[in-house]
Amino acid sequence: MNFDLNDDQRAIKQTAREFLTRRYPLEEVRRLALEEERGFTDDQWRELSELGWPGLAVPEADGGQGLGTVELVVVAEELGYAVAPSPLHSTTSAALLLAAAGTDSQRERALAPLAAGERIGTVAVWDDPPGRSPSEAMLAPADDDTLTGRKVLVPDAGAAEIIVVVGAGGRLWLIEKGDRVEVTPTPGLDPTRKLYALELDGAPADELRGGNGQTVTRAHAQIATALAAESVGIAQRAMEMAVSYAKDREQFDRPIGAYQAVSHRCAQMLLEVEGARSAVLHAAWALDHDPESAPLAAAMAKAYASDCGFRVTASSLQVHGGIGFTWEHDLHFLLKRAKANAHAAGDARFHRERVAELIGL
Amino acid sequence: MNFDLNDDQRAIKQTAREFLTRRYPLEEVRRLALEEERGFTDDQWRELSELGWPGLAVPEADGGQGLGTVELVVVAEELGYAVAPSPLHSTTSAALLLAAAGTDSQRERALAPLAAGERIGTVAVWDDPPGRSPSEAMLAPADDDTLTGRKVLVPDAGAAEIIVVVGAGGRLWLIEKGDRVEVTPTPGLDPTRKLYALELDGAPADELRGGNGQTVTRAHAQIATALAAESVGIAQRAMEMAVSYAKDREQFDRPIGAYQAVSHRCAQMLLEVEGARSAVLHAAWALDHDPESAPLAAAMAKAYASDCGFRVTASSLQVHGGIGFTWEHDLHFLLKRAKANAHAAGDARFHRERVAELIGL
Amino acid sequence: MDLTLTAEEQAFRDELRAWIEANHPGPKPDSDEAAFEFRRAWQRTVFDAGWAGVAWPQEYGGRGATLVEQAIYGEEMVRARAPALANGLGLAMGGPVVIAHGTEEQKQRYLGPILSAEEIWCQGFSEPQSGSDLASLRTKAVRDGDEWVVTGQKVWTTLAHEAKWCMLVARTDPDAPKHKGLTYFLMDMKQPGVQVRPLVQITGEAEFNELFIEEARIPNDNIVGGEGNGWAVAITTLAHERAGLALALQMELKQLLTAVIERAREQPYNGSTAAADEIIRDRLAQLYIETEVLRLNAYRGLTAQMKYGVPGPEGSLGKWHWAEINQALTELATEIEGPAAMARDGRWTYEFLRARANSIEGGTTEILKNIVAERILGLPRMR
Amino acid sequence: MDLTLTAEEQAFRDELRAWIEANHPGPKPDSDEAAFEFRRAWQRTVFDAGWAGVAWPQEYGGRGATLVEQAIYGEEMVRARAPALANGLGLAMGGPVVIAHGTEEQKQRYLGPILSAEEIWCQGFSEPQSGSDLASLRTKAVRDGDEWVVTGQKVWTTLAHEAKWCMLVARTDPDAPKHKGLTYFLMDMKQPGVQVRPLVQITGEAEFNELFIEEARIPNDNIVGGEGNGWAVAITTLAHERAGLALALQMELKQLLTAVIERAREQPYNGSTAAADEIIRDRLAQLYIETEVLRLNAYRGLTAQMKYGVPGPEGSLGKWHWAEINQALTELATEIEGPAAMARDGRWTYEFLRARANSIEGGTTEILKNIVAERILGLPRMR
Repeated sequence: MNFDLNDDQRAIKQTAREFLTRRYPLEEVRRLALEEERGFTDDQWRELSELGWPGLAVPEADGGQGLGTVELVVVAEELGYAVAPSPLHSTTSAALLLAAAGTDSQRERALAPLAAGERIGTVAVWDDPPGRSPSEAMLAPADDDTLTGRKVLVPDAGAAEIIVVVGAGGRLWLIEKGDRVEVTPTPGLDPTRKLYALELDGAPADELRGGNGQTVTRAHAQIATALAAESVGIAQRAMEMAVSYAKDREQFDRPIGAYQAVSHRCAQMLLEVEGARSAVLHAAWALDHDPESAPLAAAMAKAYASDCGFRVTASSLQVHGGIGFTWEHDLHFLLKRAKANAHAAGDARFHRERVAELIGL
Repeated sequence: MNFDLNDDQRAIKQTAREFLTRRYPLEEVRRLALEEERGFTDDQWRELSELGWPGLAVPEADGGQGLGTVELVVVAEELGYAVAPSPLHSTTSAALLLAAAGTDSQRERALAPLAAGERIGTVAVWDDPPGRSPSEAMLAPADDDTLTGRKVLVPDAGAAEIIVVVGAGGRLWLIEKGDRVEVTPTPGLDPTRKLYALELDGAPADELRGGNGQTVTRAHAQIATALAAESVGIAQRAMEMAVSYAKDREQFDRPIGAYQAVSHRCAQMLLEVEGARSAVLHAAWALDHDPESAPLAAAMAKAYASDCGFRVTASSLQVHGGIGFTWEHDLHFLLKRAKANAHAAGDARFHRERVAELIGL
Repeated sequence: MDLTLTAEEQAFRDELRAWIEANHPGPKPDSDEAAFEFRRAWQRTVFDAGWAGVAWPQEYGGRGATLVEQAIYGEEMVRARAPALANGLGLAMGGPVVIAHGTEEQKQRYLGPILSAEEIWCQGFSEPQSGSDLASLRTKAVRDGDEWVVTGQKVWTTLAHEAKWCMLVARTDPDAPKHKGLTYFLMDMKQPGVQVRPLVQITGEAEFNELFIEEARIPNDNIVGGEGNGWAVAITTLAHERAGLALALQMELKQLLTAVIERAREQPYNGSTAAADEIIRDRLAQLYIETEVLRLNAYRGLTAQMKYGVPGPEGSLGKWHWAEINQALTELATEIEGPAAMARDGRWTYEFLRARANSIEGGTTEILKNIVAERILGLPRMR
Repeated sequence: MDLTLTAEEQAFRDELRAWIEANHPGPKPDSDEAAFEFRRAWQRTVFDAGWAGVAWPQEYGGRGATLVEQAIYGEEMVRARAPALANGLGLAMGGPVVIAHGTEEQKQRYLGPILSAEEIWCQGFSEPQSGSDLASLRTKAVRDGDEWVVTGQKVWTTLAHEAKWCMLVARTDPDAPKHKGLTYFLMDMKQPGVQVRPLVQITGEAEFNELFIEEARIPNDNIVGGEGNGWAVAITTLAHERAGLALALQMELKQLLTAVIERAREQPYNGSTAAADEIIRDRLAQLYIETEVLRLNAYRGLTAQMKYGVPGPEGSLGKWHWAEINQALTELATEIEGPAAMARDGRWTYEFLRARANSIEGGTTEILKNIVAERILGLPRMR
């Protein structure tokens, strides 16, 4: 038993950290979030694609790197740590569902270009109005295999050309952006991941029929776990910022970190961040190696990391005091991403309900 | 508007504090709890009766003092503060229900002796097994107006001669202890209030038919509010003990109360104790003067004071460290009474559900 | 104990309620600037009718009402969703401080224009390096004949761009111990030495400003409470802020709570409504109780203040308790929204973000707990 | 990363599991004294089969197993609901300390009887005035030829009445600074100078004892780690305690959790069962998650310890996290019980009371948070 990254995984982590630190300093994050319409540049996407990240967990046969969920969450945590705005998670999500349920021709047509970073993808989960949980989607196709209806809160849909649509009963369709699909931006809580509404007006929909319930469930669990990993990175960053501020900032002639009201708050952050990281790593490993325990592990990871992400970033804001509440400070990008992540792919309560079911409550 | 005790109420409070401090020092509480079978002595009961406490809130026409619920909670808080073991709350509870629903003859036969302290009373709420809430009792009489069944967790039933039994649909019966009623002690969490099981084997039951839904609801609310007041007193005492210990106990060369981990904990106690006291006083006043808002006010008071009582006593134990966990320290009497009170007369969740209903959720 | 209003209090309430109903100016305009002018006009109307500064002495233009009547005033204004008065800080802090510490000349000069909103007030206490530790402030004032020359930086200054007067605490004696060398000034904001820069918050709004003070000049007559006495005067200001706050905040909170409850009744949730969901129901009920407890504590504090002249211990807990409830309530609101909370256009995402500052603004929760522990419970200072 | 057991680890587990199944002594007797003798006999059986001190070096009678195998050992014992070994403190703390700091003679003398439970060990660290602040302890030892004469009082001493040896820290140099003048002794409990008095807890049980030491005598040879070096040796003891604790505690917690879940499935609740109630369901799911997180953190810490020789940061959080979960779980259990929790005869009222000590015993949560903040996060000491 070895509950630690192996050398390859460590190397991936280090590369990601170095690359992201260089390319996504917080000034650049701010610029992308506030000034770039899609939240990223073509050059940035090309670089990410050259690193092989869009196809990281896609099978080699489909043009991906064929790595596992552990490698996926290693990169996702670093992306969270950098709060890097990028359509990577959206593209990965579409690719994972295609890999899980695409037919050979769908894989060739849509998955391979996603894995290569040639095209950007996303997944449209939420109806309008969105229900409580990602499994409440009601959209269903017409007899002529077209989709008509509205999907909301779709990340990166402005840039995405390949969209996997989730509908009633968990059915999945592949659509490509065209004239039967209207995309409108939605002002989002989290400016580092752009949201859109999709108006489908008889859009040709190609159902994904290549998988089964189990493969699709696994892909959803991978998506949720990757998002949880992002939140771990976000929380880690927010904690580091709090600790560093607590060491520097003096009030009443001593660093505020010398007061238990602050230092115990920071200790609590560590407890939650390390816990969330353990839960995410465990879920990722189970998704790769222990299919039986994987659904429970993933639900636990997303539930715990959702709460952790929000609580740690909010707690870091409290440590920062007034300055943490200002737009000019970078902390709010972390807080907003963490809060948005907490709601995406099923919130903590939804995943706790999954846990309750799975442990037979 | 005057949200403070008036002079008479202040005098009652002061008398109660002085009397209870003299008669119920913690050594005596311990002796009564651990050595007296019924938890009190005849002399003690006589003294309480001479103060007029059993009939405090009973109408003068029924031999009581005709005072209000505010006066009742003033005394109840002091009894809590003293953790005085006494059948007073049980007797008062029976008296309040008799006053609310007794016929003239029942009042004369049972209420007057209770009010005078000539007899001890109690209320049997819980079936065996007890449901979640005090309104789930299912006991119903036979055709010949006798009751057969088992009631559990009945306080002070060892000493009580007059027992008000709660049954299906909230119906109430007056029974007197006799050979059709077998009383067995139950080891209780809280040694300062003795619990018993009642085996009713065709006990002659005299239904209370003199009131209506409203008067009975009000009496139950008075009972819950009085119990909430007790918990306020308990929490107040536990807080004072914590604060005093935090000032005296030194670790790492300073009083532990100089550490925020301790001082902020104590501040939190104050917030909850003062809040619970406000809620109880408000409920008591509403029960006397504003029948429309009284049910909501009482539910809020019992919910908040239940949580406050447990949390503050538990928090005080943490401040005390190891010594607070020993039998020889008196704190556990407070903790146990607070926890038992939290469950009696409907727990916090039950009363929050009442609040939800009453505010139209 | 008597929680009903006296006949006088009822008469006061009825008269005020009728007046508001007859004079309510309707909803405020959308743009920030127009909204401010709207609120200024509203305050003028309130003032002309004799309802501004309800509890101020009549000789200075107030109504001489009791604290309970003042509370009724607040309740009624919130109840009718009347606009806030434009000169909030002048009314809540500036006026009371001048009444408590000002000279007769100062009272004559300043109080009237506060009430009529002719002159808006702002507060210059916090500095970038002095948040909770106010006494460490660095803005300095140097005497120059009949004037003082002030240089420094202030932050979290509400309405600075509209304000005529700033309640400014500055260091006049750099050699005195921290708390001793401070002086409380009224600084004219309309002078070249004062630059105002909006401070944008995480909500995207700019409620506050930074103040850059470069050799601004203040006449010696504008000192309140005497040279070197700034700490004591500032503490009075803060005491007035917190005493008034507990009541005002609970009223706003109650409105927010009502809105969340309404929202929960409408929001579809697992096949029913959010209000029917056991968990949301239980949490909302608890927040309802907490809000009531906050209100009751505030009124108990009021009674104590009327009886003993000083606010009781209950008052000091209000700000902290309010922050806790408001943060929990806005979090719950986003959970009721569900995934839609990811969008920025709804009310609740805004309220959620705004509430993050509650435990910081007007005294951090940590400082308030220190105050409760040390001043009410008598626990030793953490030094 | 690989969370499966290696072939060796599996073999270890299978062999152990089979052995336990074949040798499980059944339920323990009710009376305290009989239960202890039962556990002593069980340890003897375990020892004879070579399973005692799994991770101790083979030369001292251990099995030389890895830390993972030791964890498997713990999991399997709890899984099979095997009785606890009688000499818990000797195995978890006494042995490791002698191995780390003892002389070769001491190792030869003490380790064997620990493993066989022939000699039971207890711990004499805490004193009435020295709880969290261990270095302030007052028990003093004065040199007298080849012996030391010890006088003082110790508290929270588990198994003192059964113990042969006490790990005693006493002040040998009253003039040295607090942390310097301490020495770590092995004190023979069977002598007239040592009086043991049971310390009854709020549960009514007496798990612990007070030790009254009046001129007890200890040979100089019984010093571990050298005179004046007691603080460092004591810290080693506590580190061993906490490292082993995180794993052991999560295993017991898991069993308790399972019992609460079973209880919730049976308990009638608002017309269905407690397990179907949304609030209880959600809280139980959360506690399940927390318990898993505790377990995963413990295993991550184990990997770090095997790889880097020292426990990772995760390990230090375990005790505190466990206390929090266990207290929340036992509280929830009483809520599931409902009014029946007012009676003392049920299991849950006992568990609820017992759990109150979790955040105090073996290091208060406050001290553990200090340690995490200072030693892991590098925040300044609160001095």
